[in-house]
Amino acid sequence: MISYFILASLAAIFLVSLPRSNLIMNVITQLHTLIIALLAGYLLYTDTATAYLWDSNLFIDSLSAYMIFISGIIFWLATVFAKGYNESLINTGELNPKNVRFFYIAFNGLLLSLILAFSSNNLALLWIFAELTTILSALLIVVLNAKENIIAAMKYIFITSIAMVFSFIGMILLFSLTKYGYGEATLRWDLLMQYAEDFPPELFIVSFVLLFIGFAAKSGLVPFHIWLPAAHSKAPSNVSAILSSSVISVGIYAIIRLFSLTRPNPETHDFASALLIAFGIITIGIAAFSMVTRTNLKKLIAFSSVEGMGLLVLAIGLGTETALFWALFLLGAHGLVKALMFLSAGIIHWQYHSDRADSIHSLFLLQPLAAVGLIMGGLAIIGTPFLPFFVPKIMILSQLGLRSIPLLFLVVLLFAIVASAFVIFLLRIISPGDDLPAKRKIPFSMRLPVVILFVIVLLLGLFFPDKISEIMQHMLEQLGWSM
Amino acid sequence: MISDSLLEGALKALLVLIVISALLLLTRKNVLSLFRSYALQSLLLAFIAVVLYVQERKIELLFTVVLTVISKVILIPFFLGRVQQKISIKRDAEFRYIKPVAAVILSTAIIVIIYAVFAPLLRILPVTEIFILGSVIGISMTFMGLIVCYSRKRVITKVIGYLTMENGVVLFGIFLIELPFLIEMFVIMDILMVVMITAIMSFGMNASVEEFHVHLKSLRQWFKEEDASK
Amino acid sequence: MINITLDMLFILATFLLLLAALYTLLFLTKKSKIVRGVSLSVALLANAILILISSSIVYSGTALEFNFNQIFPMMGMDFLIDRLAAFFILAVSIIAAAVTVYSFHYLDHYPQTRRKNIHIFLMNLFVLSMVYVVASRNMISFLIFWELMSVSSFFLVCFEFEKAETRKAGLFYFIMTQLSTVFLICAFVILYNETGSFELARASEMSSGLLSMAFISLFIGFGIKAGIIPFHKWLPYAHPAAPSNISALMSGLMIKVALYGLIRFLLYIFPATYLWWGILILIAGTVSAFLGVIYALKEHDLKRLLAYHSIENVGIILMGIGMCVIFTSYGLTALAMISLVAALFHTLNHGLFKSLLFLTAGSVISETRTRNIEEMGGLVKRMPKTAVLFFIGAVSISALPPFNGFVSEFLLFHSLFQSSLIPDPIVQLIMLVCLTVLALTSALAAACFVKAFGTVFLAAPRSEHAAQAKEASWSMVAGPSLLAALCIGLGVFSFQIFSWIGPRIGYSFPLPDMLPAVSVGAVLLLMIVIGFRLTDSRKPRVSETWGCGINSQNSKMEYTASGFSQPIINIFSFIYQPQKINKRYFMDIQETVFREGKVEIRMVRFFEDYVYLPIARTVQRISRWLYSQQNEVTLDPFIFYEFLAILGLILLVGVIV
Amino acid sequence: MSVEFILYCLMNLGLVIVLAPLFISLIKIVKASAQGRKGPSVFQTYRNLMKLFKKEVIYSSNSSWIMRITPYVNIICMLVAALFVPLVFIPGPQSWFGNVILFLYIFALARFFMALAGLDAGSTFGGMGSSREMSLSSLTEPAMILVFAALAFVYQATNLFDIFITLSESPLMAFNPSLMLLAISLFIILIAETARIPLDNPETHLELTMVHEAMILEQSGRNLALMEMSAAVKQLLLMSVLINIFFPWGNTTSFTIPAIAGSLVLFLVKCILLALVIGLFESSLAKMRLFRLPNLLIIASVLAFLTVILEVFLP
Repeated sequence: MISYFILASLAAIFLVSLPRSNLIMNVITQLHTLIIALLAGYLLYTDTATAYLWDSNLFIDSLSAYMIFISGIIFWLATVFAKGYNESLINTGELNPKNVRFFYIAFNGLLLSLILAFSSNNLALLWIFAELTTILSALLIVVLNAKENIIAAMKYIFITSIAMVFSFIGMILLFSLTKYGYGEATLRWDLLMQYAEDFPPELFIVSFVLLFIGFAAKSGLVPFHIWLPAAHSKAPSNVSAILSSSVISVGIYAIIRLFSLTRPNPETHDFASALLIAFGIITIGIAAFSMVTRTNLKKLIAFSSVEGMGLLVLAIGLGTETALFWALFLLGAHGLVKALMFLSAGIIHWQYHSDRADSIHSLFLLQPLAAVGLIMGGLAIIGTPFLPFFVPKIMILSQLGLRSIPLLFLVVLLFAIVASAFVIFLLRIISPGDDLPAKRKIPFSMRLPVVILFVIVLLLGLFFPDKISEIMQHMLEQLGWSM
Repeated sequence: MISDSLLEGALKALLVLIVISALLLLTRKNVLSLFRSYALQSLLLAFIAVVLYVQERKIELLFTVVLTVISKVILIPFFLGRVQQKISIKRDAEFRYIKPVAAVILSTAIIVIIYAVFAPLLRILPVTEIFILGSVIGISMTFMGLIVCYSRKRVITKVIGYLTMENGVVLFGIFLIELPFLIEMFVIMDILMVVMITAIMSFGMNASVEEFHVHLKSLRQWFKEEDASK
Repeated sequence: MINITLDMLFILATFLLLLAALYTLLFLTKKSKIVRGVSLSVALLANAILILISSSIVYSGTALEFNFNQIFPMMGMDFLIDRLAAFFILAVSIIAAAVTVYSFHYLDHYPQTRRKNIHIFLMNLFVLSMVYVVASRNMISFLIFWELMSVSSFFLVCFEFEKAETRKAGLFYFIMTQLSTVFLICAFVILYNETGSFELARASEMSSGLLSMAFISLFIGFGIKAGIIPFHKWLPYAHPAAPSNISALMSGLMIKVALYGLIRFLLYIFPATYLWWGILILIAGTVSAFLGVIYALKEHDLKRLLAYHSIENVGIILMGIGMCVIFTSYGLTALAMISLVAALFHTLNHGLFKSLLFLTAGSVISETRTRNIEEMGGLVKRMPKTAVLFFIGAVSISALPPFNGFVSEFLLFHSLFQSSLIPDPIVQLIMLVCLTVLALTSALAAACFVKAFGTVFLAAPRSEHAAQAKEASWSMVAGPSLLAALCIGLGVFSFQIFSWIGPRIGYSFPLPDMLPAVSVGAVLLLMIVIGFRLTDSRKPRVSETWGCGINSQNSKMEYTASGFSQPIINIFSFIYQPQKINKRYFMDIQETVFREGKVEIRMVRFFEDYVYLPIARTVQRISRWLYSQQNEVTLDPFIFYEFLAILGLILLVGVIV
Repeated sequence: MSVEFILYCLMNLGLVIVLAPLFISLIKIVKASAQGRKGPSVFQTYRNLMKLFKKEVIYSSNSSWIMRITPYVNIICMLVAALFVPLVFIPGPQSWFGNVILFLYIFALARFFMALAGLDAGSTFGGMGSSREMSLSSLTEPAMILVFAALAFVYQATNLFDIFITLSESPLMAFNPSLMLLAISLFIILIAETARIPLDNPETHLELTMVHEAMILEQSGRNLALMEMSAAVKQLLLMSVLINIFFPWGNTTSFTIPAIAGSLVLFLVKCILLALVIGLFESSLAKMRLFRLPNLLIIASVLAFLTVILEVFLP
């Protein structure tokens, strides 16, 4: 099964790297992403048991399929969006036409490395592919020729790579643990899950913390988050969408897997859970306060991604079945909502040639679709009922309440600050300005993804089919939260 | 056969040399000499691996030696040298947050701290004292590389810092356990990519980030956002 | 059998309301007024059905149960409408019906079609969410509809978002709403922790500390939404900014839904209530009532004045709730019931007359195009029907007999008079102080409405627009008329109504019978009028009266609203704290050449200046600081932080392990 | 509803209408003789009223229906309120009338209309009067409520009929010393509510002092007569509340002609004495500045509050 994924991706990369027109490259990428999404969706729908490939170094279980599925969808939508958006970037001179091919190669390559990361059965491979996603994302950021993009990419590469080095130390420790415990050294997830019970807790804690540092940086947790707003705000909007929804999920994915390793071992589990909760709350706090005075739309959304990651880590750290269930759901929902917001931001950029609040105004008059998309995304993020964040938030908060009421209060207060920050910003950009610029027509290819995401987000909030809950339960089972 | 104590002595000597090379990286101002120090450090790493091979006879260690020599002693310094020629930076004399002398003192402190934290933990594993020392020095080197990353201005120096961190990890790895060849291979490739890309980007940036900043200052509009906040 | 049909009917009614909402979305860009007309008619029908159902439940007391778990499986949508809920639904649907009628023509003077349609959509959604908040049986669905209510009302407040003032109001409202949700969630989670379920049912024993914590959170949470001082500050901003039909709904209903929540939790969920809670609520209520009216007196913005009166009346309702808790803790259940009924009845009454006032104020404002009462005047001749309706509202809110406002305040006075039955002298004295303040409040309210009615409607018009004002269209008279009729009916026939409903609840209420006094008055009036007609048949002459020596009076000579409230402001200057601000600007730095100067006298806005703004500024300062920390162009600081963080983590691990 | 009760109503109404103007003139006479003047005749107020009833009504062209209905509302309010205070005969416990709170709020209703009428014509004086009236009354009202709350505390009743019945059964209850404080409060309230010195000056039409007079400045003819009449009725009602609570002897509960005649005489005597006190009190004081008045009213409230404290802590 996995081989299909890899073959499709490799074929796409190959085809894109041959000299072709922009349109054909776009179509190939669309096909590629759609195939990936459909395959993963099929896997999810049929609940296929874990599949192994390549000496069991790669595998796909429900969690992997879920992550690939979400990434596939968002990559597809971002590709559709890219068709019109890239043209506009070329027109304004932000994108060099020579770089378009480079863009599509990196784009497809990023999806491939994400698939490999999500489906590696080996911590070391995950580490490597996670690093690869960093590099490819950095390339996608520098595809725009502004010097600022280079700085942003540098921040991204340095901060995450440095943290990943420490992760590697943790990995070596874990590796040696298995060797001395079981004779045969391994980093395979499935074997680690079996062995984890008997690891000496002290060393396990150390290796967990070191591993966590790397993946925390990858998912943009405070204090390793600083690359995230920089990179996400400088990248083209469709790239920001995939960065914010898929690429940072790699970190969370790894954290979920690592955390589920600690579960059989109470001492480690308690420590890990406290660590994650602490990081989650600090992240939410810093992100919330940082959002209040933001004047750059994409930075604002990026910070809300940081906040979302904080919430996810917090939920994972709580470690109860309910919390994890909703964290998994939230992981997907967060991706979709973020994609919606970044793509709307892309439309706004196309209209105003800027992401900054002081140049955006009269949004409702000029780009109602983008306004509605942003408002919808904002509403979803602040946890409005009938949108996908509401129930997960309440459930996670109720689990937090079981742990500590003051922390609960703190977190809810921080959420209120986040919500206010959104409203402050949105009210600013819909207000009338001095002069009304000409309304620019948005191409259909840019409108379609926003509409699709809008509908998905709305439906996901309104209806919660049993199938989804079944899939989530399945994932939990595979992670060791046996029912 | 070479006696164990001799090997142990050699290991100790190499470890001390490696620490010295890391300290050199913290203090040297000439960019070319930084590269040379890095190549030297990598070579020392290879020697350590050879010594360990002599001691333990594990074929994976030889792989490590070969990979290290090819990538870190030859390829990367050569590549960095090319980049340095193009951007024509000779010296990196500015330090931030910490002066070289203080950095040396801090590094010593870090070695002590890491020893205090890790040594008792590592003793859980069935390893000898020299291995523990090696691992501790490995982790400390990672931190020293990190210090290089934030205390030096030029991006090219930061890359050296990152590479030092990487060397630290390899040191830690070869003392504690050997990774499968494949993984090692991948990691090296990965690091090559990182180095290449950052180097190319720093090339794109022409100079240090700061000078860049000065250029950009003239384009006020880029920094409106900053002004608004003040 | 009858039960099944009732809940089907209820679902049908709410479904109709939803349909009415969605219908406008379907024809979003249609210019025709018919779209909104259809939607509003359907909503009116739905409200009528709701009135019937809820009044039958209030009368019979048989609860209604249903759920939507098939449609929304993970949300726990269970609903239960008992007598208390039905009472609130009754209030909601009556007022919503009147507002719906009013809205047929109210929006005509706004140009934006799409926005108007969205407005109607949101309005119906708003009413729907209020109905379901009250009907919720479970904290999750309570929260869902609570949030829906907040969000829809937030958008409604932002209707005229082009105005900076509206945006400010919207922001203020939104932040306070979020804060209210913060506290609610905390309280809900505390209860969930203790009981293990989100069900809104009587909780089993809880430790008193946690219980008090839950109470405090709930009190603050609901208090923010209800506009209790010191959490009131959003109210005088949001109500004026919103279109008047929305102000009517918000002031008449939404803040009542918050009070419903408080009552529901205090009396139906908490396993016990404590005396100090009652005292806290009573004092909070008294302070709100007093300061609300005090702030209202200085207002010249008609809708803001009404908004402050909402704070006052919420205070009065809270006093009733507080008395109820106090009496309950002494075991005086009959008195507790009277206080509770006083609170509930005042809730309904305030909803009626406040909506009436907001709606008529809306008519006036859309004619005169200003909210400043100093620019109105003389409207009693130009908008006679609106004037009469406003007058009825003014008399009711001033708690004058025989209108409904008096009846509920009477019940409250009565229960405060019973302080002699309480054994604790301190509590007695607190109650007496509250009694005095309540009397002061109602007298000041009367003064304030003399000012409001007098300045808006009486004497000669003070501006061009006021002089050319025309009577509002039929729907804008018909809607408020319904409310006005209820204001009179519930006042005059209060004794009869209560003696009819009392036995069904099992309590009797010591109301004075207003009917004999009214009929005696009517008979006497008839006698006097007939007597005059018989003795003197001359028609009264209309002419210029004495104008202090000036031939013809003009409107500049009239007594202004600020002049009217001046003595009271003077008497209570220790609360208003008028400040003189003297600003001078110079041409040069040495301050020798004077450019311009500004002197103003302003009242200290205590809560804004000393509570809200400092908090907001602190948040902003932290945010700015974080911003500047994170906005560096260079990499070094971030790698430095990373270094510190990692070293710190390793040290932490070393210490712990 | 018994015949007795109907007769009570008619009698109370009749007495109030007949006696009210009398005490207006009486106080004037007392004041005049205190100043060494002769003063008007006892029937002067009756004559004034008769003359006004014959005069034509003139409305300002600015004025509206408020101006037209206010005199009627006022007099009706006062007459309905008159049913709440048994002057000489108490027909037994009543549920229809007599509630203290309703009694006070009927006055408030009348005042509300009067203040609006002051604003109606748009003249500066009217507005000034309304403004002052509403400001002062907002302080009088809590004082009154407090006084009656204190009474409710003492007599455990909120109905004037019940209080009077309790008193007529055991008149010695009125000797409660703390009630003296209440009597003082009620007296101050009486002064305030009837627009007398030091709060107001009913004699003059001066800008500085006018409160009540300013409001009715625009009224004319029989409307003015109705307003004057209502003021007189209000004064009498408040006086009789004061008298019947603090000097309750003589009130009868039996409906026989001798008993009623006896109590009527006693009532007249008590009223005349009170009028004397009011007149002397007025003559001995100067008009206070407007913004010193709150202090006086606060004193009234404090005294009532003291009563309650005495009752609460020394039962």
